[in-house]
Amino acid sequence: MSLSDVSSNGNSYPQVLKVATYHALLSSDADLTMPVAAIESLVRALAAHPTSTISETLEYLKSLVETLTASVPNPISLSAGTDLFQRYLISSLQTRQAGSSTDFDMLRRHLINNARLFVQRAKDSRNIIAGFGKNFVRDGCTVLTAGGSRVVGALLKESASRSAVRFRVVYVLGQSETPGARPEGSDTVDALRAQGVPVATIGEGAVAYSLSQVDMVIVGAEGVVENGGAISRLGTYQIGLLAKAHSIPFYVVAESHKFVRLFPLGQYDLPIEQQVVEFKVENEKVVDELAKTVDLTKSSRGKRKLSNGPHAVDFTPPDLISGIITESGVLTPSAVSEELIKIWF
Amino acid sequence: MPGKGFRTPGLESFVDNLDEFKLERSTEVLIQLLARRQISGSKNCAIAVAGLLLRIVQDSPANSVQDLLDQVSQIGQRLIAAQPRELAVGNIVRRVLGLIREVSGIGQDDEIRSELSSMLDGQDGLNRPEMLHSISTYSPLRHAASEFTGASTPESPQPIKRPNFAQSGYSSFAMPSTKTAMNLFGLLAEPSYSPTGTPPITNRESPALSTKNLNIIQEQASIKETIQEIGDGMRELLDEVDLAAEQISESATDYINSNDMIMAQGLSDTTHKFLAEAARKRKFTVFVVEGEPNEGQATRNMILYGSAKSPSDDDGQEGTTKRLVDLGVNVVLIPDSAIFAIMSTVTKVLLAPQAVLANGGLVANVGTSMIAAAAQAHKVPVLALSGVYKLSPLYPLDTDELREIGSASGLGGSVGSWGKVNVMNPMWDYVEPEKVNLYITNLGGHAPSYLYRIVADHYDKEDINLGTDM
Amino acid sequence: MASQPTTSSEAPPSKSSEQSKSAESSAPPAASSSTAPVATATPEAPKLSGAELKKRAKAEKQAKRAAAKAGGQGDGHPEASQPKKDTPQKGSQKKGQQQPRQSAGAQQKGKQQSKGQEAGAVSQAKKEVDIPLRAAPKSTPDNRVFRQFSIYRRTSLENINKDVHPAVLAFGLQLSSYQICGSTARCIGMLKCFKSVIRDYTIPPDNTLARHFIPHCLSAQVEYIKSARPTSIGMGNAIRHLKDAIVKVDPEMPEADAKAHLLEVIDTFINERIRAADTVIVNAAVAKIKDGDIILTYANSSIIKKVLLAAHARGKKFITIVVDSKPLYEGKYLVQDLSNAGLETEYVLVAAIAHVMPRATKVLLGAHAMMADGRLFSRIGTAVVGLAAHERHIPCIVCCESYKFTERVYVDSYAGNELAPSEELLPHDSEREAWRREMEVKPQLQVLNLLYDLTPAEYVDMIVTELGNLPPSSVPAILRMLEGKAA
Amino acid sequence: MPAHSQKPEDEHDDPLQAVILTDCHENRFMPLTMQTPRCLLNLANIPLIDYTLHFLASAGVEHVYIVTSHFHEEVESHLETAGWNNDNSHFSRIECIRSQSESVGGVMRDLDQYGVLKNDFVVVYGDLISNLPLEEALSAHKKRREADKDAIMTMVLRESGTGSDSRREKAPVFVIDPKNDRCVHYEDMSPDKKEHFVSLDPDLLHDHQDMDIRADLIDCEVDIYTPDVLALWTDNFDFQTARQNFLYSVLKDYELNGKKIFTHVTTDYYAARARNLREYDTISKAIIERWVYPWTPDNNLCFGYNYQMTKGFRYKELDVRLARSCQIGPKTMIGNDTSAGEGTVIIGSVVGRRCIIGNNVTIENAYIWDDTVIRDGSHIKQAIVAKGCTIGKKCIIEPGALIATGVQVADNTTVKSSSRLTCIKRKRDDSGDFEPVTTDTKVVGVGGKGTEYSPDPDDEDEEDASLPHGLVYNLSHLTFSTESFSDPDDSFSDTSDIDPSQGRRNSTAGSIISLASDDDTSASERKSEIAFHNEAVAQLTDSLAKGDASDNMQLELTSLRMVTQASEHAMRRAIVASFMRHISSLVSDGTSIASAVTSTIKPHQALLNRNIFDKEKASKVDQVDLLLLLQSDLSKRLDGDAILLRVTHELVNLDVVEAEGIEQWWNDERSVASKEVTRLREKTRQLVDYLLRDSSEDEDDEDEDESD
Repeated sequence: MSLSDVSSNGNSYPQVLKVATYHALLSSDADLTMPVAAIESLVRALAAHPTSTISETLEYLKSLVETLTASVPNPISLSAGTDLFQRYLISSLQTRQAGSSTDFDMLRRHLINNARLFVQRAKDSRNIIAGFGKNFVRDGCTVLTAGGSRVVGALLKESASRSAVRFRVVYVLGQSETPGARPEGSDTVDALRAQGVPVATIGEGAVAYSLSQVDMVIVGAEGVVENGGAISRLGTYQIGLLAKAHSIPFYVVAESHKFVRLFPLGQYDLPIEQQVVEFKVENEKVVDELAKTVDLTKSSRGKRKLSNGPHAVDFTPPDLISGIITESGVLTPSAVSEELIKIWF
Repeated sequence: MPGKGFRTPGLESFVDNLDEFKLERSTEVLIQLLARRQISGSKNCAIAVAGLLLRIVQDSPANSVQDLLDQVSQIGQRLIAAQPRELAVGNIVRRVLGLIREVSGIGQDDEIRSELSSMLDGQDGLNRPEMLHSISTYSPLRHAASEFTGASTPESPQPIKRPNFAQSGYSSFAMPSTKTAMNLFGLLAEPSYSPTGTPPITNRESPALSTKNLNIIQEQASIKETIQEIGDGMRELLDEVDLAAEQISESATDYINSNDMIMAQGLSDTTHKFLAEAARKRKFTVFVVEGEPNEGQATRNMILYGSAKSPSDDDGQEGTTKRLVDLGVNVVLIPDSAIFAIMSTVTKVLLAPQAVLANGGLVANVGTSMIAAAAQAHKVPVLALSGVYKLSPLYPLDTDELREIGSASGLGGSVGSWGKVNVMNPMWDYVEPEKVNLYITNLGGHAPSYLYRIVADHYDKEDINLGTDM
Repeated sequence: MASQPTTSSEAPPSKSSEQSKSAESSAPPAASSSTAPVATATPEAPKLSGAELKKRAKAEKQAKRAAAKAGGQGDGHPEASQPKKDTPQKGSQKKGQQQPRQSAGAQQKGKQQSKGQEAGAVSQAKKEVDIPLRAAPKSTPDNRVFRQFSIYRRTSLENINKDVHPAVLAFGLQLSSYQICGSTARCIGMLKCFKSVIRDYTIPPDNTLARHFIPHCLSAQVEYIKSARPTSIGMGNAIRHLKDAIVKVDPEMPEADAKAHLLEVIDTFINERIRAADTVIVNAAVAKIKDGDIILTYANSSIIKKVLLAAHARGKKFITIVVDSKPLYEGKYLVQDLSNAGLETEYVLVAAIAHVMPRATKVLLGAHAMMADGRLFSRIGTAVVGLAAHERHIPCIVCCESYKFTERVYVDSYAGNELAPSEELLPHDSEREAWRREMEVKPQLQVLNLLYDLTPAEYVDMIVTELGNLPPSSVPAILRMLEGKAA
Repeated sequence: MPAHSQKPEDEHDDPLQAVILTDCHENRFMPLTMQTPRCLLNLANIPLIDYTLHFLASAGVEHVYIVTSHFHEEVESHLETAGWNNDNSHFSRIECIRSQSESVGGVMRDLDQYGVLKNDFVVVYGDLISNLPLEEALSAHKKRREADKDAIMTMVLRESGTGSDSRREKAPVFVIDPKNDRCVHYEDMSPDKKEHFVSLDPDLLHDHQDMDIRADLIDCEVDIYTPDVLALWTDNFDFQTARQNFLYSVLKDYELNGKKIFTHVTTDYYAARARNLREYDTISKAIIERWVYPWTPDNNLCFGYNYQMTKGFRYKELDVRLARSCQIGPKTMIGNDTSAGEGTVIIGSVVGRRCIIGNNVTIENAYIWDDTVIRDGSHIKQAIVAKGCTIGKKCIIEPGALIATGVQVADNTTVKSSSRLTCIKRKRDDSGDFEPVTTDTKVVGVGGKGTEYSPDPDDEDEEDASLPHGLVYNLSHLTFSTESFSDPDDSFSDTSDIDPSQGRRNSTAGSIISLASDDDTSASERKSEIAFHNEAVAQLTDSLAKGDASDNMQLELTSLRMVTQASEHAMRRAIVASFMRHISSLVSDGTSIASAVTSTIKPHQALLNRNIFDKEKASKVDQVDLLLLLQSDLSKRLDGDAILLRVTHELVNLDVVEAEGIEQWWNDERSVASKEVTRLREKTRQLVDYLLRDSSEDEDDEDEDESD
């Protein structure tokens, strides 16, 4: 499709701008999470957009969000951000004497002025998590983790910084998709080793084998969904299953702004369509979906195709999760839904 | 004989002396009693602590609720330190703090928060803007304005001892309540009080300040009756602790049917009342697991005399409670080893936790986890009877640290007779949430997964990290 | 109140002994005849009734055993059981008074009657294998537990069959006092006694060993041993083995040779099925112990002790955690012996299993018997240990000589279990006294002291036998093999 | 104890009082106790006296009087700092009484003078560590007191398990009337005493139907006194010690004073006194292993401590800095602000506060007190390093060494085992204050500070030679087989071929020494052998006395044997020992040797036969062995030679031993191994010759295949 019909109100310039902004932001700042990037780009767009009335703004935002989600292969965690933003607008408008324009301007100004602050907060919340999440790592224990989650990385580094605690890490490294590139998480491994933490790196195949010497599993998540389950890098689900089988605690670490209003019933009930399981017969070549998804023009509304690339995710059901570590403490999966419910109702 | 004899210090002596000793002395004494385990058992601890705190509140010189809070939380932390594994102590302290906030409506007083957060920023690298945001669950007046009242300058009084998680077996448990709902928004909230110190928006600030000042004024005015009110609240709390067992037992008949085969882990006061109540309408059998080495004697006495003490050391006034056998219950005493053998005939298992944790797990006398496991293996429902005061807002990070390890001489023989053998006598067990089917509290029955909610309703977020380190 | 058990007990015996396992025709009359006087005797003198009850109980037991035995060898049974039926009757009269002084905690005259009653009540109760509806109001389901087994423990040498050999007498006492404990020790001990019995036995003129020995001599010993403590499965197998041999003895064979042959048979059984088996098992099991292992074991199994000591002797570095429990606290002996041998040991009670199991790397268990479906029948508490190990995926190894295998299959721990006197659970004499008094007046108060429990096959990962290491599932296969050998 | 029965006030009407004796004259801990009284030494990083005070506090004591002498000020200032005597403490009164007297007796008389102790009170020592509840004892005492004015005193005793630790140096024997717990006789039996018997006043025997004679009681000298006791002390001004003098004689002349003394025996609680270094060691271990719960480090009873326990009895305070590669072994305790470097290993040790431990240091079963510095690569094993010491690089502190406050050991120095270093000594003048010593570089190395401690001459005499000093020493000279109580001369028959100290060590296992030696299995086997032997001999002797059937004896024996897996040799030794003992006792009662022998052997030939398995074999090892055992056993006994003759003769008659057996024995060089055994067998010669002349044998196998 062409850019022009992306937005409802014809004015396409900001769209491109802000979609670009989004990617720019992501690439510019390594530890910026998708939801926050989304929020920030929304804010910027808002700033650029001289809307006056509330309804108009909301309308406009909606369209922005759509474009944005349309623009990325895997919009799950992104949508967490955008949803949050929209809900915040609405709810805070409601709490005020609704409609009074001064209030609205106030709010708008607040948002615009503090764009950086939000980002800052997001990063802070990661530190907070690291700050007390580290208490899960006890002296002499062995932690198994997987994927390139920055929160988990931060958490482990934080723990490593405490002399009182000596622990070991088993790091599950998937094979890197693009040959040559190091699998995600390698830098965390290096960082930990640099801090003197003994780290073992194993392939995804060796998880079950190594579990018997592991005391706990800590993984990150792209999104935490309504039933308390987690959507995370492909392979997390199986680790969860194995941990359960060995009755080893399985913790998911996620900032609360990654809570998504989503209720997947299973692996294939995610808003994205992944070609993880691909049946082939000889000399039938699979099109490299990944290449396509990256450029916008190819992408269609609704479900996006996504092959077993770095973005492939799976869904870990709540019954496998012992606790979700957020910046405001440990939540049982059951508590998550309440959280989300509160935002939306 | 003890009548005119000397009496070993304990709950009774403490309560008796509470009124005549100086407050400081009572505190010291209580701390020692807790440390020496001369007051033990969640109920006794709860009563003792509540008693002391009540006294503190009553004759506190505090001329502001804030002072009161500080005073209570300081003493509270020392009490917790004295017996960190007895979670009931901490629970009561937190309940009281929460109560004070509720009554005084100081729930959204920013000083505490800013001070608290500042301490958190400062020392733990934790800063949680959203915390400043949170409204006490107790706060009756949840006016939206509160959400904007920002702390201009945190004038922090004496720093509260920093929650040093490194050693603590616990971590705070999130309070999924309106406040955490807000903290999802924390990201986007008004920046006025953010550590990054973006200049606050002026015309937002003024009303906030005014409201705040207002608060303080009316505080000082009303401090006396506030304290009065708090006192009443605490008496209610005491009653709750006292009556928990009865209240729980009221629902007994909903859970126990005729010809049930119950397995009970020991015969705690609560369990006993529960079964006794059920026995009035139903005819059933209870297998009482003895609970050697630590609980055996008490259990046997409970069966035989209806009181944990044998009449000999209870000078003559046994039978205060009616024994189960007299109520027509079939009581079968079994040793711990027989659990698995018996379980195949058991229809329900009753546990009596020392403490219940926010994740739905529980801490109880040693052997409980074995029973729970056996029950699970036989698909027998496991019910845990627990007063709400046993319900702690803490999340078990390291289950080993929840466990009290007692003296090996409980296993008989003296040091020498064991030679080089390492003899261990753990006294408590931790039972994972998934092994418990139902919690029966004085509020009714709850699934383990729902306990977080009850925690949220009973504790104020500020108090959760209170001295968990010691 | 006190006479309650007796009154409710007229009917049961006859019907019970009908469906008492291998009962055959001759038993019931014997039993009921012996009970007849009791029924009348009971009301006026509770003291008597106690004694009477015991007597009847005993008589029945003997009748039943006679029956059971009859299965074993053809005729000659009636006259065998005849004398036995009345010896106890006069005897147990005395026994009423006798009992108290024998019982573990020294007790005074005051208790006699009640004492007798308790034993009586139980032994009478145990006859009702099913719960007759009639009894339902009085007896709630759990009584089933008690009705099944004999709690009868001979603690004295009063009024026993005159044929019982002195060696066997002494042995019996050691059994009932747990001085000889553990299925292997018991089995060897028994066989040794039998040897002296055989030695001192002379075939009466115009009779053959094959026909005379079992009914007139051996059975008396077996009865007595059983009366001291129910025989273990291993002992049962051993006895059967011996009986087979005896029956096979050629009538023509001169007495000396025959006896020599039997002694030989016994020796080979001890040496091959037990001693040699043990050494094989020990080697196999030791091979499974690696340096740095933390071995967890329960109670005190002779074979496990051998394994651990051997492993230590061969220089393996490992820690042993001994888990123990009421009523016998056997683990204390094990842990002491191990620690004396220089092993690093830890000791906890079974309640604390959740604390120690996570550290363990292997679980070693001894066996009382292996059921045909691969379940492990062993000291009470073993099941919990097995469960805990299973929960944490810690390999659970059972060491068991094949002579303890049995075709029998139980589904729960009640079947075939042994109920020990409840006093053994109570620490002090004073407390025992209090409970005993209480339990008389309150039948709904009970103390259950089972000695064994049944561990599900899935909790066991490996069984080490002299025939190799096998999964529980192939126990029946072994049984077949053994049958094959025997035949 | 229930409250309702009692108004709080009466606690103030008659408060429970207690006296703590902090004995001043103390050499066993020298030089550690030069400047600090023993009661202030740290045990598991807490001053001893605090345990005692907590013990009293938990018992509900309200007034405490601490009797001090030289170290009055130190004790007082400690009470100050530890907050015992501020007005919030549990004791409504706590007071230090200075007493010049050197003996308990003196102190008691002073107390009587002082006259503060109006009602019953508890007397303990300042080094008591115990968690036993006094309540029962107190109320029992009270009861008796009301019933009988003369029930003046109750001693609280603890039952030791077999081979308990706190029992090494003293073996008090209490004779107790089980009916009313009254103690009717006391005798102090120290193991080094040669005569091991209690002499009872015959009158006791008809005054009391049954009496327990107990040597298994650990006496921590926790007593409940009535004021009369003080009076009694004053009356008998010559009494010095509380037990040997006071208790012993008060009981002895009961007729005169009519005072009754009672005992209260507790089973499963802990009570011990740190009287010497080895007890210090065992108690520390006991505390770490939580025997004294709730007196455990992580209960932080004393103010200002914050220990946490992790798996394997590892205790750390909040602020302990450990390098990543540093290993903390089990049963270890480390105080605040202590840091340990890379590659350092600390096992089974107690390390105080503010210590600095370098890299690659090994500390094993040692006690490092506060503020000590240990430089890289040093090894410390089973030693005590007191406050503020410095151990240089690559030093080796050998087991048993004692390094007193302030000593500095230079690099690469080896401190010899059981040497005691100090850097101060008492001034020659009697001012009692101290002066620095001249450093002996041979001991502490060049650049070190301190020298070997030499006990002051005026202390020498008070040193009890038999008492051990160091942490490590050979216990053998202190040990006595349980049997030797009943019958001294038999203790030889064990020692003859087994060194009991070997066995003993295991029973003292847990003490430092055992760690050193226990790993060799030989020791443990011997241990079990001894165990078997003593057990068996005991069993057999009394069944002999009772005249049991030999069948039962055999069964007893075999069952016993199944437990201990004793060798056949051991069986025989047991039999021989018991038989011979029986015989000689008969003989000493005046029976003729001949009849004594026959009466003993004949009924039990079966038993003997069952333990001889070589009837068929050509070489009669077992028989020879039996005879040799006889020989060696009898060589210790009165006219053993005559008995030997009789016995051999009897044995041959009964065909227990065959002629070949005798022959082989006779020709066995072991039978002439030593002079007296040779002498012993002379009498038997003619018998042998006679036998060898006509070796007519008749077959008989008696129950032979009883063998296993």
